Amino acid sequence: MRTAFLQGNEACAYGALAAGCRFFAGYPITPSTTIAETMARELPKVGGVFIQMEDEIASLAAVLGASVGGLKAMTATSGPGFSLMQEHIGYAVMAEIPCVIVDVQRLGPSTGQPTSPSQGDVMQARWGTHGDHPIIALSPTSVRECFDLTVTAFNLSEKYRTPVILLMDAVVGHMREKVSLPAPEELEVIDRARPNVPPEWYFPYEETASDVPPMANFGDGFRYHITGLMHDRAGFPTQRLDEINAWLTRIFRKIDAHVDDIAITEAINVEHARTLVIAYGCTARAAKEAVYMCRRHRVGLLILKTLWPFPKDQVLVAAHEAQRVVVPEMNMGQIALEVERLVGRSKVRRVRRADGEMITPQEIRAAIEYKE
Amino acid sequence: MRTAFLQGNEACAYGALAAGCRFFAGYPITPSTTIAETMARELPKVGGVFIQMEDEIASLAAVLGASVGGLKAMTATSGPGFSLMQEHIGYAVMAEIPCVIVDVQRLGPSTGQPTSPSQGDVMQARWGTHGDHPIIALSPTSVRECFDLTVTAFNLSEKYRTPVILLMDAVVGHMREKVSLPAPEELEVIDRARPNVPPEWYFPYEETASDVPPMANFGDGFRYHITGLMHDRAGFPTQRLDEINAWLTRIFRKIDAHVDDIAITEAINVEHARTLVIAYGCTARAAKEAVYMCRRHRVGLLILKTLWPFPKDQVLVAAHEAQRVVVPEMNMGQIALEVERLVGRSKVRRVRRADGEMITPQEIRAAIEYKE
Amino acid sequence: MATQRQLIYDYLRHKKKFPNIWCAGCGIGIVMGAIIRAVDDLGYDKNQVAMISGIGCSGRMPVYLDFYTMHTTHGRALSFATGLKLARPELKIIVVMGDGDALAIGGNHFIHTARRNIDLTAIVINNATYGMTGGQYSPTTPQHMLATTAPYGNIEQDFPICELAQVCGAAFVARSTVYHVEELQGYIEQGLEKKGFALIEAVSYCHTTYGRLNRLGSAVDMMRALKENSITRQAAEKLPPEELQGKIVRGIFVDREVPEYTELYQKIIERAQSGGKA
Amino acid sequence: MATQRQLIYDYLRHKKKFPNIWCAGCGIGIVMGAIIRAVDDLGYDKNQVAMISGIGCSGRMPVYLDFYTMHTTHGRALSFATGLKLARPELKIIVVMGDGDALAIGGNHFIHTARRNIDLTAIVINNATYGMTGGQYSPTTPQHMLATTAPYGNIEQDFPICELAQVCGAAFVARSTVYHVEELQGYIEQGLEKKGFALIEAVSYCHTTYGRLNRLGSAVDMMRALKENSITRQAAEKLPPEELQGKIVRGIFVDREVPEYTELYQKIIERAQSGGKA
Amino acid sequence: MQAGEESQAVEEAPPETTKPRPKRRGKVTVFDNWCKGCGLCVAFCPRKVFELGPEGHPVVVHEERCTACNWCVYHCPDFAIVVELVEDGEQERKTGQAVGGRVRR
Amino acid sequence: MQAGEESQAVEEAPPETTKPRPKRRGKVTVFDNWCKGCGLCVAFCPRKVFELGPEGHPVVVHEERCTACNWCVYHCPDFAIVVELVEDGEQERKTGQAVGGRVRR
Amino acid sequence: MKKETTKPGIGRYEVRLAGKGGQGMILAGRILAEAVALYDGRNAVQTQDYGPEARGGASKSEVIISDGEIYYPKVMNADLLVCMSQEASDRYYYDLKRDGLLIIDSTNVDRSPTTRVVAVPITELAVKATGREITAAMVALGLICGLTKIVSEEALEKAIRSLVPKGTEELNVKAMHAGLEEAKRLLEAGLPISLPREL
Amino acid sequence: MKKETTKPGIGRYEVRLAGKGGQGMILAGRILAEAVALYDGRNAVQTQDYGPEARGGASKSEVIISDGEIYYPKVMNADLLVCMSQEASDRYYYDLKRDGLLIIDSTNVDRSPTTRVVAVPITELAVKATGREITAAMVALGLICGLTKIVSEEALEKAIRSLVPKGTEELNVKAMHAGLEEAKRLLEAGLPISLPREL
Ligand SMILES: Cc1ncc(C[n+]2csc(CCOP(=O)(O)OP(=O)(O)O)c2C)c(N)n1
Ligand SMILES: Cc1ncc(C[n+]2csc(CCOP(=O)(O)OP(=O)(O)O)c2C)c(N)n1
Ligand code: SF4
Ligand code: SF4
Ligand code: SF4
Ligand code: SF4
Ligand code: SF4
Ligand code: SF4
Ligand SMILES: [Mg+2]
Ligand SMILES: [Mg+2]
Repeated sequence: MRTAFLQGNEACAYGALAAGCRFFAGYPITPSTTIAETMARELPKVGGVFIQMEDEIASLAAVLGASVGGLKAMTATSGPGFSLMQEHIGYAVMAEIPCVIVDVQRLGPSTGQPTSPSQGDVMQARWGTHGDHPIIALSPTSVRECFDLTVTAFNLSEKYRTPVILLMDAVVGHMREKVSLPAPEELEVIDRARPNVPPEWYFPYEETASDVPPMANFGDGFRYHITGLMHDRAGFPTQRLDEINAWLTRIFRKIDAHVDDIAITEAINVEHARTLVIAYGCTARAAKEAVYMCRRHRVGLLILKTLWPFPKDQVLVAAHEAQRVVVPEMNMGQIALEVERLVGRSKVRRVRRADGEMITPQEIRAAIEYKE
Repeated sequence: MRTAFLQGNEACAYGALAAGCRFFAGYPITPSTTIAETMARELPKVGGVFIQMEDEIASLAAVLGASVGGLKAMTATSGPGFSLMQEHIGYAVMAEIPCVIVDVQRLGPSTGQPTSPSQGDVMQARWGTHGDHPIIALSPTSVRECFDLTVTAFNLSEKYRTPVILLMDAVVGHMREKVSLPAPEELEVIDRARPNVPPEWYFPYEETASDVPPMANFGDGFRYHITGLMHDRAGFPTQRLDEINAWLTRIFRKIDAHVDDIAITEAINVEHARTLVIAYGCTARAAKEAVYMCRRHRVGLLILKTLWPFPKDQVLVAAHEAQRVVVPEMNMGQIALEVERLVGRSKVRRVRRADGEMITPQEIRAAIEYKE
Repeated sequence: MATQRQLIYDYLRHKKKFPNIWCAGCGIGIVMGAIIRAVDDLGYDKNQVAMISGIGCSGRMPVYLDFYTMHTTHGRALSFATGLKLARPELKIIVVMGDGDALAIGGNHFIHTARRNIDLTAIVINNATYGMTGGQYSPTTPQHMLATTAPYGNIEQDFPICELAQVCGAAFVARSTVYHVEELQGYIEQGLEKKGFALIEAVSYCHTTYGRLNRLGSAVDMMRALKENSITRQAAEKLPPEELQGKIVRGIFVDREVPEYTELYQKIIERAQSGGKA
Repeated sequence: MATQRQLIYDYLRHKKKFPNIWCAGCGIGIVMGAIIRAVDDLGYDKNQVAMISGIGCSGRMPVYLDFYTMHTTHGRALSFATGLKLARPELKIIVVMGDGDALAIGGNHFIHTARRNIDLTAIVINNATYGMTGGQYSPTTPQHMLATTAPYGNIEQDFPICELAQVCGAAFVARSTVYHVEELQGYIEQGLEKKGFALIEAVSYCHTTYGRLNRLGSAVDMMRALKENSITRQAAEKLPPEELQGKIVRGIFVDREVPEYTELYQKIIERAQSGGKA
Repeated sequence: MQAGEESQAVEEAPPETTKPRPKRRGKVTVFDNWCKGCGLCVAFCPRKVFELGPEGHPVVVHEERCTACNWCVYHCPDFAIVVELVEDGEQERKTGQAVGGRVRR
Repeated sequence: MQAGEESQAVEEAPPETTKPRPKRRGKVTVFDNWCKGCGLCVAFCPRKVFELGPEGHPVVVHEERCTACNWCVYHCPDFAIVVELVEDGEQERKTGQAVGGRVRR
Repeated sequence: MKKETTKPGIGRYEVRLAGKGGQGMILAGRILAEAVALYDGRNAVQTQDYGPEARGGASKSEVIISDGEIYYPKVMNADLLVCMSQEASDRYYYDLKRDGLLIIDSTNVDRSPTTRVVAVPITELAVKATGREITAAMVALGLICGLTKIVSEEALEKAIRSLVPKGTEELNVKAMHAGLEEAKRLLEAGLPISLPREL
Repeated sequence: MKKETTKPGIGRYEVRLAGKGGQGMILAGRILAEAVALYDGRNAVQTQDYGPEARGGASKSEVIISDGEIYYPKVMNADLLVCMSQEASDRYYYDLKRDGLLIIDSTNVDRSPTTRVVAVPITELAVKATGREITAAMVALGLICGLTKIVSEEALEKAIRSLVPKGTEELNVKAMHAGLEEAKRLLEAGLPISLPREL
């Protein structure tokens, strides 16, 4: 346990290091840059590598190359860079390469307002790359969670051989808080499963009980093929429908069947709540303040730490008795869409704001107490 | 009227020319390339310009530059290129620059199966770029519609000063059909509104009755500023919340308040339908076949030609009496999410396929006739 | 030549946008002055001039100038400009970019635009860093120097911007510094008058980030360094390579006639319209 | 040297993947042969060799070779390779790219990778077109030639690949053709042995698209043209520029010692771990 | 460039000029509201016309020395200095014009 | 490159060799299942060992002329030709080895 | 732009032409469809499937012919299946209607999946007629025309002339006639062939 | 990882330091927060707002101090507002609590929005104490410390020493002391100042 007064971005970098991250490639962009700067300073100390690439496309490519070489690897960016990374997010999904992509959200679209916070990239994290694919995205609410969820992001990424997106926001990323960081031995760190068969028997995309085939690193004697094309279990391109379908269903199943493991939420007073607030990221802090303000009412709060896969069951349980579900977001309503789909449009009240200011507890309280 | 036997991609190119498109910048990618090739051959004949850029990012940038210069402009690509274009789609929204972006969808994610069709980019078209933004996306079901909807895409783009996405698929794009193309005088062609004030009085991002401010072209004597930053009505960067909010609400309102004008659907037997099929793109053709197969039942079909903004009212009306809504898609369920949100999850039956083969009428019929 | 007062009145969006956002002493403003004097000297009508920039400190220039101005995305200014030029061949288009903008994220557009030799005047304001984001190393940061992302010193070779533009096929290539602003202005004028792709590198070190991190002193000190560490091409040719280390070589690197893109395309249009081979 | 039979057995994924997907007579297979002979000649262990490619006809090569193989996205092979090299400096990494892959969409990574001088052996198979997508013009299509997207003839200058790599800072640069396959193999060997970024351009015109459109004859005719239209650097230096028009100049353009990236980074690690300045 | 070479020499000029009234003379105005006080003009004016004032802006203390060389005008990043040529016989506007880096056509 | 220069000359060699039995001799095998019939070997074999067969594949018609020069082996894009050096006295494996473009260290 | 249509797809005739990349099946499909649509005045839709990116192994072209509107553009149950390769024959046979017509190129297909088949050495006929294997696709078109009458001779010839590479028109038409003659021969021999019903 | 928490935010004290970019308000906020959190053992959260990309006009830093958990990290109603520029004063005054404390730098702010204000020539004091304008932020911190006691002198000094650029420690501490003394002077003069309630 080490107590420090840290920025969310720094905590994210330290979380990565604690999770075993040994490679960072990135391109500067406000408000994510301090993550890169911290990694540039700290990585060589632990024998890791930092490289600033020529753009965000190359950054994620280098991250994927390093991951294939066996290093836990990460990049960090913000909206415009995140848009540029979309093609390679799809590649990582297709080739099942673990990596962590941090998006410190700022106000968009386009260049927008680079120093203003936002939660505008939530749906992009889910749908930004072309073609059908599952994705994991986490969103921290505090500096400590920037650390914790970065560790979790690496763990999930290694466990499920998949890219994991850490959706921070400029508030959480630039905020400073006192945190106590866990000692290495207190942390659960997961490493990718490695093949335990001789190279001749190894199939990098095999069906396994866990739906996640072990991954051999380049350089370890397993000479296999990786491609962004639809491939068979050996990794070679295929056009056979049975092979394409097997891959596609496995890739979704490995996430969908483990939502319980992946979906992290924090529930406050949700039992018998007649009004449920669902929030995430920095907005969850406003929501917490608001919920405590309205303690006379039966108001519950569900904080989503995992945004994708969407914590469906937790939302359904928490909203069970709720007559109203309030969804505050620093965007025009993104997670609200998913909530509406699950609990019915008529119950949902959105509190939205996309001008770069945080939603205030008062605004959420007004929505909680609003009489239609 | 000119009768010809055309490919969908060719019809799209001819539609663009008929709509007044005089600039095309693109980068080859299967299955969109014949659009570029047709434009390369035909544009100079009408005094227009074709240029092959170094990548898709530059392609859309050049398109936006040309549009600012006053030419109607277009690019065409497929999944991987569409992912790369995302940043500039946001720029076009932000700077309100008309343009048409064709995505001939192929099987993804990543390189996927380049010659196989898919409808996997529907949600990406809506959410692919970072930050909150509205978007228009159309999807043709036939070669003739490739022509018509390209004209419509240009019209909407000019009318609303916004990028319009034409979501084709490899079936429709490569299919050949006999079509009768309308003569130029039969076509409605809309050009952007130009300022009718002297340059000193011109505000390129002013609030107007239509929510769409007139657009001056560079070179016409209106020396104004364009930026991807949040800007005031003169186009200059601003950090003032009132100005940011005014822009944001106008940009959404200009689309949302005109959904009636933008949302194009085709309804077949939807009155009193107890089962409603909702389909789009090439899958709509299978759905039509299926619906005619099941004529004994009260089965209706709503074909969505506009995917975004989602034709909410049309769907609600058509689904009014329906006990089941069948949504066949060549993806893992994308438009189905929106349908579920509107009509309730329990009513919706998805027919999904994402292996590069078309959904057959028989598969849709089975879903229509399925007894739970 | 118009007086400074007149230039300010004629070319700057002086009523609202000043003082500009740049740090005190930043050379970007000096380049801006050179540009308006060049345009004025050449007698261009403002309605004939567009300025396009990318993102970065230098990318903010268009806000201040009363041309058709467009502040695009990071790295892509040349591609936007290519589209605009093809749509409006009659416009004089000035593209202003930072070193990161032009050569890191925008490197590909840089080499391709030079290769196509399309009639644009590109000005790269080389401050040896990413100024806007606070001093990370850029493709022109000299080796061994510090940057926020190179806390142990930069290990990358830097791009020779002018040589790169030259090898790719640009028609005009020159380099000067903000200290030598009149020379710079002359190059800008030559670039504007050149039919084809003209690249002018304007060296203007960022004292706020690059300078501070590397303890290079104030804006005044760094301005003095530009004067003392630079040398003309002619003089450079006479020096042995060792003595050239760390020197900024100023001068015209290329000035040649290469068929220009929009003119070549015009011929295609003529051919197509007269029923030529498709 | 191993016999051909042995080479096939040792290096090709011969059991399942052959015959390959390339058109009859396509030179990509010839380059592949040169690569495996080079690796064999140098006595590398297969467990020490990775091959990374982009997308295109040439990008399909890794499927056939029994190394660590990775078929990445269009244009980005060098960036993936950079990450892998930094993670595994002990690997010999061969990057195979088409001309479009390396220089159109991938142009930025090309120049930056050369600039960083990271130890990779990059082979650009220059077929003067986008083969995989059916014959559009590429940044190496010679001016005036036809392409499906240049139905009136290409008006762009082509990139001098080797000069570009050289100006950016590559340690080894050479060009040959598939006709001169033994020469090519020699360059590949030299590139593999060079510590630093090595770029080998292998000219191998695509007869299926570029050849057909421009009526250049069969694969045999185009192979003959490689022989007849190429010339060594030494010979080229003696010719007047006019006579060099349209000639392929073969030879080594650069072979120099430049500090290599992973080695420089290793020094940073040592410095950081010994508490050096951060 | 010729002009550029010229200006390369300016800093070395004597701080205290012996000739109190140069042939070409300038009237120097500093706009404090645009000036950011970078000090470039103060440091580089070959005639040491400026001094840094208490508010951080340059103050014109020796206008009589000014030769209207325009160094400060061309190098002020903030367009905060205007130097007008004082008509003092024949060397008026024309001389002023010669300073621009005209393109040779 | 030396070897490359060598092969530049091969096509000009006489189609019908006068010496029926070259010193270095090769046993030539074509794998029809990999061969795509491009005709490169047929056109460029300096000794005209091949003819195009009815199935579109090269047929070895003059094996006796083969000098094991390996042109066909190195240039067949489909790895469909193997030429084995026939041991015919002393000029055996060693000669075959000399053909590779060895790097000079 | 909303409209109500109720006209169902009638008289639908489904053709699949399958072979390997380079055998010209895609062009053949296009010619057949264009002949029917532009010169015979019916409706036709043509679609195609081929390998990764530019070319590759299997390749097929499908043509749906009808007097009415055509909705589903792909073969559901083929009325006519032409297989120019063993692989195509093995793979696609199962899509054939019970009373559908199967034509195989016996030059390339050794094992026919059924005995209800018209086996013609199409490639061989092509080489005989024109000396060029690549014209086999035109022989196949001639055969189809002669056997099924879904396209008229005149329309087919026009379409061939307009779509084959300039300079090769005569060669290709010659190949088509070779196919037509073979069809005549077969019909005279009294083969049991199921013909389009409603056309 | 689910957990239930019910502990509400108590004893919340909200500080906003506002000025122009370059006045050091962001560093000041960080110092204040770190002093409170690391050396005084309370909780503190610090956030900041500044202009486009790297620098620019307005700049502000907010510090929330509490003995309990801090949820909302921004100022809702400021207990303490320090304004170093006219613009900041004009803009942020409305966020001040009715009984909140407003400190303005009278060197830079001419028009105060209210008379219930502590007007101190902060920049002038800084120049006097250290000769450097940039140390005004430290004077402000000293003032805050002396007037409100939300941070202890020792903690503040430690934090200053650990966060200012190496070599400038003494200078900055000197400036802080100038602020402290000014505070003492003001308190002795008996100013009506609302102090933190629960701290
Ligand atoms: C796609 C994208 N990536 C990163 C950024 C963040 N960014 C803004 S300016 C800049 C670099 C500026 O450096 P340079 O181009 O040299 O301009 P300077 O500020 O030095 O003038 C960066 C990386 C961005 N805006 N967009
Ligand atoms: C982002 C993206 N854009 C476009 C494509 C389509 N594409 C595939 S290969 C190729 C070009 C191939 O040309 P080259 O790199 O020269 O390789 P060749 O096929 O000629 O060997 C293109 C444009 C793609 N796969 N991804
Ligand atoms: S940060 Fe550097 S480049 Fe940017 S304005 Fe300041 S001095 Fe100029
Ligand atoms: S298309 Fe060209 S490059 Fe591609 S395999 Fe065929 S011949 Fe080779
Ligand atoms: S150069 Fe300009 S900004 Fe700098 S001190 Fe002088 S007048 Fe002020
Ligand atoms: S013009 Fe400016 S720089 Fe020149 S002498 Fe006068 S004040 Fe000094
Ligand atoms: S070179 Fe190879 S593929 Fe070509 S014909 Fe000869 S054996 Fe066949
Ligand atoms: S090795 Fe091949 S090319 Fe050489 S002579 Fe023998 S058959 Fe001919
Ligand atoms: Mg810079
Ligand atoms: Mg190529």
